[in-house]
Amino acid sequence: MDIAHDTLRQMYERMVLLREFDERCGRLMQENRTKGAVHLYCGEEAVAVGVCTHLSNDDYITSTHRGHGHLLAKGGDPKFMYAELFGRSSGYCKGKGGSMHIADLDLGMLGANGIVGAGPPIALGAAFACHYRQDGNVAVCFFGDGASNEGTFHEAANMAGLFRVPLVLVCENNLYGEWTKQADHQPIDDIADRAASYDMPGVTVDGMDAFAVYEAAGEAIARARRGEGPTLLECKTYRYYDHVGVDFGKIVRDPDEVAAWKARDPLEQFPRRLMEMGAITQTEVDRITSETRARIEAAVDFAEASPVADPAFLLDDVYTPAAAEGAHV
Amino acid sequence: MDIAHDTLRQMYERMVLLREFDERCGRLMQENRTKGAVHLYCGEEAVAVGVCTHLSNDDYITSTHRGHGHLLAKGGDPKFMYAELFGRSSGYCKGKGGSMHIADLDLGMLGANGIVGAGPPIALGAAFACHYRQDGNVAVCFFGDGASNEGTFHEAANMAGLFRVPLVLVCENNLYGEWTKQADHQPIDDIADRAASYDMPGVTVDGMDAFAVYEAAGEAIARARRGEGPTLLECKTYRYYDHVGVDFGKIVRDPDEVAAWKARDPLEQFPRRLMEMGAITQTEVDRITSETRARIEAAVDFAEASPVADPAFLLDDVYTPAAAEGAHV
Amino acid sequence: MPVKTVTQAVPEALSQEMSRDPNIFFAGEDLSVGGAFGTSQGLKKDFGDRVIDTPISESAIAGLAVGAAAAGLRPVVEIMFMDFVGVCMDEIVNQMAKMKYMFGGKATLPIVVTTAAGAGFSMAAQHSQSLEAWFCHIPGLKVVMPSNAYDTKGLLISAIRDDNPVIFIVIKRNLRLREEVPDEPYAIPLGVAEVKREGSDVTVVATGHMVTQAQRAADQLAERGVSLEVVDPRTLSPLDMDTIVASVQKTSRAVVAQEGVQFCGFGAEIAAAIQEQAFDYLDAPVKRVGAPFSPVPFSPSLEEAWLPAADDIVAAVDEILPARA
Amino acid sequence: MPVKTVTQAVPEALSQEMSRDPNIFFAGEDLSVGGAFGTSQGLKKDFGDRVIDTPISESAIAGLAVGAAAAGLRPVVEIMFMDFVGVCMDEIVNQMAKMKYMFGGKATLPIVVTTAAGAGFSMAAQHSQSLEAWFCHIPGLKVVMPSNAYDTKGLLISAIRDDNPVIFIVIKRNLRLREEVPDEPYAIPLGVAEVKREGSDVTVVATGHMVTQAQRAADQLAERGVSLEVVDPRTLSPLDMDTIVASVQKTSRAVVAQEGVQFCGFGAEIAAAIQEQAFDYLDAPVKRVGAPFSPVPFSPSLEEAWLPAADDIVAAVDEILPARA
Ligand SMILES: Cc1ncc(C[n+]2csc(CCOP(=O)(O)OP(=O)(O)O)c2C)c(N)n1
Ligand SMILES: Cc1ncc(C[n+]2csc(CCOP(=O)(O)OP(=O)(O)O)c2C)c(N)n1
Ligand SMILES: [Mg+2]
Ligand SMILES: [Mg+2]
Repeated sequence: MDIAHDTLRQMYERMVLLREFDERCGRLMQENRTKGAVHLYCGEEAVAVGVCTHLSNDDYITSTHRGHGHLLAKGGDPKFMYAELFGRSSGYCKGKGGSMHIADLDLGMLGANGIVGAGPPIALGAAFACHYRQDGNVAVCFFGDGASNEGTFHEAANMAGLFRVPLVLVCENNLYGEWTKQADHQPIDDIADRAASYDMPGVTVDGMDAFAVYEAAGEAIARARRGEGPTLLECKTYRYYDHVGVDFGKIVRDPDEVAAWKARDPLEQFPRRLMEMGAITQTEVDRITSETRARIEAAVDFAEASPVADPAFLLDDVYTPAAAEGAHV
Repeated sequence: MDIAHDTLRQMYERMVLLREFDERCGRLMQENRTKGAVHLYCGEEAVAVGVCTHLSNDDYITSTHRGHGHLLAKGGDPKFMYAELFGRSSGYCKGKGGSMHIADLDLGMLGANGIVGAGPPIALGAAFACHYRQDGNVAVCFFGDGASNEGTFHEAANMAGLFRVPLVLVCENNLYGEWTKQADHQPIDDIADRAASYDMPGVTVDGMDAFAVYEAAGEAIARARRGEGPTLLECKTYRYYDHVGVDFGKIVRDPDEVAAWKARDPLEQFPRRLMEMGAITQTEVDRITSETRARIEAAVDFAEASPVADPAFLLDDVYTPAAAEGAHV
Repeated sequence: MPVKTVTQAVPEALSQEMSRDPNIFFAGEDLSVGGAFGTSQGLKKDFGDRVIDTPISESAIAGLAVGAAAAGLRPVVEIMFMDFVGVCMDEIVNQMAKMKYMFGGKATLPIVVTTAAGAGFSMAAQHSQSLEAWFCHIPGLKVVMPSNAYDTKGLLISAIRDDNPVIFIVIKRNLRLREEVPDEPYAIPLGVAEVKREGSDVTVVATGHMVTQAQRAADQLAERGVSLEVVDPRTLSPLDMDTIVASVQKTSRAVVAQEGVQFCGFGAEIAAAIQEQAFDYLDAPVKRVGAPFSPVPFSPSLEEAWLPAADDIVAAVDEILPARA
Repeated sequence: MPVKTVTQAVPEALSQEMSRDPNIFFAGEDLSVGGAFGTSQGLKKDFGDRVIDTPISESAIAGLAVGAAAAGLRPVVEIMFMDFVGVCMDEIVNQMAKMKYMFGGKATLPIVVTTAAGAGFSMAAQHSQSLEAWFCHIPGLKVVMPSNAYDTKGLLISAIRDDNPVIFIVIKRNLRLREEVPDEPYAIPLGVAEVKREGSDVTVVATGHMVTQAQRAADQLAERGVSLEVVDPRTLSPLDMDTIVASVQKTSRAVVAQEGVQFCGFGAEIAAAIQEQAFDYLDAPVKRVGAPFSPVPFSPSLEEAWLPAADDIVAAVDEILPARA
């Protein structure tokens, strides 16, 4: 696949943004400056970015508890994200959602989700809306290897295959659901094999390789846009930190396993290949890193300077108020 | 496969019992003598009998809303079944369950079930118990093509494949879920294809052919008893009456389709083959039919002569009373 | 005015709203053939692809509604029997009900979930429940339970026009109730109770089919000179306590009647709220009528004993009537 | 006596019961590493294959319990956060709770479902709920919610020994409460409330963490000469109304405090039942303290405002105290 160098550079920039954002999150947690459960995406950046580069704001994604990377890849602004994590009224969700529900519908991002497996049916619905309107838009559902054992995945995949809606089911197989290994939670190696049950293509790619993800996602999304139905795309990847937080329970994985995956760090292999291709220079890489870090710091500052969510608004946003009397009649 | 003639004759007897039982149910409903929702098994007898002939009372089955055939195949007594359908205290469930919850735990029959897809997790649990005790017993889960789209099937199949418990998932694919055709509820033809998702063998057989079912079920059950894990066995079959009742909503299927399936009626082809093999004579066939009909009439009489469930016992059986004080301590 | 049943009122409301707004679609099991209760009767013919038969996958059905609504459509989805909500509570309660709040208000989810509740047909423990209390406990949902055909049409139209998720509960025993129902569309506002019968001695707050039972009890008691006021909340959440409290202030006595299991049922909320808000007016405890603490039995003899009915309301009223000379 | 936390009491009870009865097994997500809340800490080492890590498949977990129990085992299964029950309500409510009744009594289902409820950790709308009212509404289930470490151990042992399905709810904010807890096994009977503090002016019926808050309120009010009696039902279903009514007969005033959303919450049942059973003793309406009608917000500032606390109990008590000279 021939990818424009501009696109590649933008992808790299995004990946750096995802990494720096969550690294900073980790430190904020360790400094006890943010509260609640935060699940870091570090290590998995090639997936969200490889996929979302194909999407516009009119396309939809659903995310998981590990959602920062998905929102950023879809164009999320770190300012409003940190503000959310700090529980500020300037946050994406006015401080009501936090990390596990971070969302921006204007970007087509239908929310991080605290319920494992909740995404597929919701993404099915968004894809159904695209199909209903025949507007050429698509929905992408990110979900984990663990989530692939929830009944919701199966129900949504079956319905998507049946209705041939423009849905791409992206399984982020990071080999663990919490602290349980894939081999201890399902008796198969490639989750993409489950596609056959729903008459859709199943594709497995190296999720550490942004090229591979970009290419496979591009095909699946184009297929969906053409009205040819859903695809199950499995990306084998790895999370660098603990399931929740940085080193939540000090439950450690095999250090050799961790090292082997880190050796293929997308944030290293991707720019290396871009440099080999002449798509980017070391100077640009350095600039991107330093500019991103500055942006992150500014975003954290913005967040901390924002007013804390005011209990006066606690009961707002539960319901949409009725339209003016008779508006519908 | 070489099957003892005795076994074959018993299978045929059982199949006649299933058929006559539900034909009589249909008439009782039409005469408005029984109440509630009753789902007739007529047409599908080769499945329940082909499978359950391999089971003893120490093996477990779970059933569906269409459960009479399963209970009879597992050894259920028509007397207590009709009594249940008539809401009598002498019924299997003292009139508390009715057709949709008919059960006899003494026979290892864990109940008909009003919730589509409820069976697989329960059967998983029973299979788990056999596995836990290593007692060589197995669990069989009967479920429909429609049920194969419920998330519970997927979750239970995954866990069964993972834990390698002695479970046989028997899909009674009668081509319809209520009035919706298989092609309109799932994008695949052979539900057995879903087995690959859970690392278990998937086998499709002609569910109108008791030999084929007996043989395939025998292999799956033997495999389970040997500790080699679960199997998904799909039996293509057909129900002769409406989804519920006899001609509930007068929603008719293509008459050619109905005729084509009835031409392969298990109650005709099976005895024909037995006669060809010399395993049974026409006289025996006639005797079986007339004896079964007499048994059915006697059972209906027993039921109608039994006392109606007494409201004095309405609140019994909600809880198991505490064991004698200190019994566990 | 034409007389229609509840079963007719539902597809009529749906049809008129679907004609008005192309963003409305209706999805559920076997809808093409009218659905299990006739709630989609005739709609497939008129609305084609906007009436969708789904696989038996309630989680995906409810989730489909959430995603489609978030993406701008106005889904109506059917969960055939209310008892089946157990398989899709997460989508309704954790997703549909909470998305707007969790997203700081940015989502608008105009969804109607229709479902049929109640016993009375020997359908046994898994096809007879009234689980409205579960949904009322969840902020973000509205819960509507009409008691007759006129209200069914008007409330369903309002539910569809509402920009929030609404659980719309039809009661199986009400399906054949018939009443004058205008042909043209009309909206009955959500959150407004109605006094179905005026009276002076005891207020009976009744929901769903218990409104019919309360009317029967009122007829019986009228013969003995006792006057019941029957209040039907119609919308259970948000609940119009003002109308209820005003009635109790007048009568000083109240009975709350629901079909579901009494313990932790919706009636507990009403009873608790009445005594909180009208304590000084009450001359007797607020009595509850509801089902006993068992699953719904199959046998007609047992089910009849299980079902709360007019007699139970009469008995409750008798318990709190002042002793007569 | 050794001092232990709630987090320690749970695996201790499990371990002692598992040693006693080989038919008990414990299944759930990530139990090998102690579970998300430490409720299985140390058990894998001692009980090997009897402690089972499951896939993330709550329907199958709960269904596994049903089938295994029907086949003669005594399952204990964990649904990590109470909020997740939405994905397995059918197995708990339609299967586990009803199988015995539907089968005319023939099934015995000795199952414990453990789960962690409650807010207070900025876990937001889907990891903070208290949904006990849902389960209490369902005949066939028992529901236990201990408020301290001593009760946790004794009640969990009883729950495991009970021959019925028991929903055993630990409250996240209670996990670190520490108390003297005997090393040897002991059983606290299900269905028996306890007066946690004797008093004479107002009865506070409090569940779960609200018992701690009620004690704080009692301390505060004691300084003003107001004496609270704190009653902890401990088992929510079956509910020991006798102890509650006896207390109210003494004090003539009652406040019911729960952490969950107030509307249609468990407190509504207690309030409704108190006024039904002790109407003539009441000098003031039964007041309820519970969470406001919104999902649980994430931001610590909002969550603190959302959470019912000692102050709310004090305010409720003040509302119903007789005016003082
Ligand atoms: C229904 C449900 N069950 C369990 C959990 C607890 N939980 C949160 S994340 C997680 C693991 C998810 O694993 P996976 O889907 O592989 O995603 P990953 O964390 O690896 O990105 C679990 C069990 C939950 N949030 N929701
Ligand atoms: C959870 C749930 N959804 C829907 C229903 C209503 N229902 C009862 S039987 C049935 C069709 C089941 O089809 P299938 O599994 O193929 O079994 P069959 O009736 O063909 O034997 C449906 C939709 C139900 N009982 N439970
Ligand atoms: Mg994972
Ligand atoms: Mg079928």
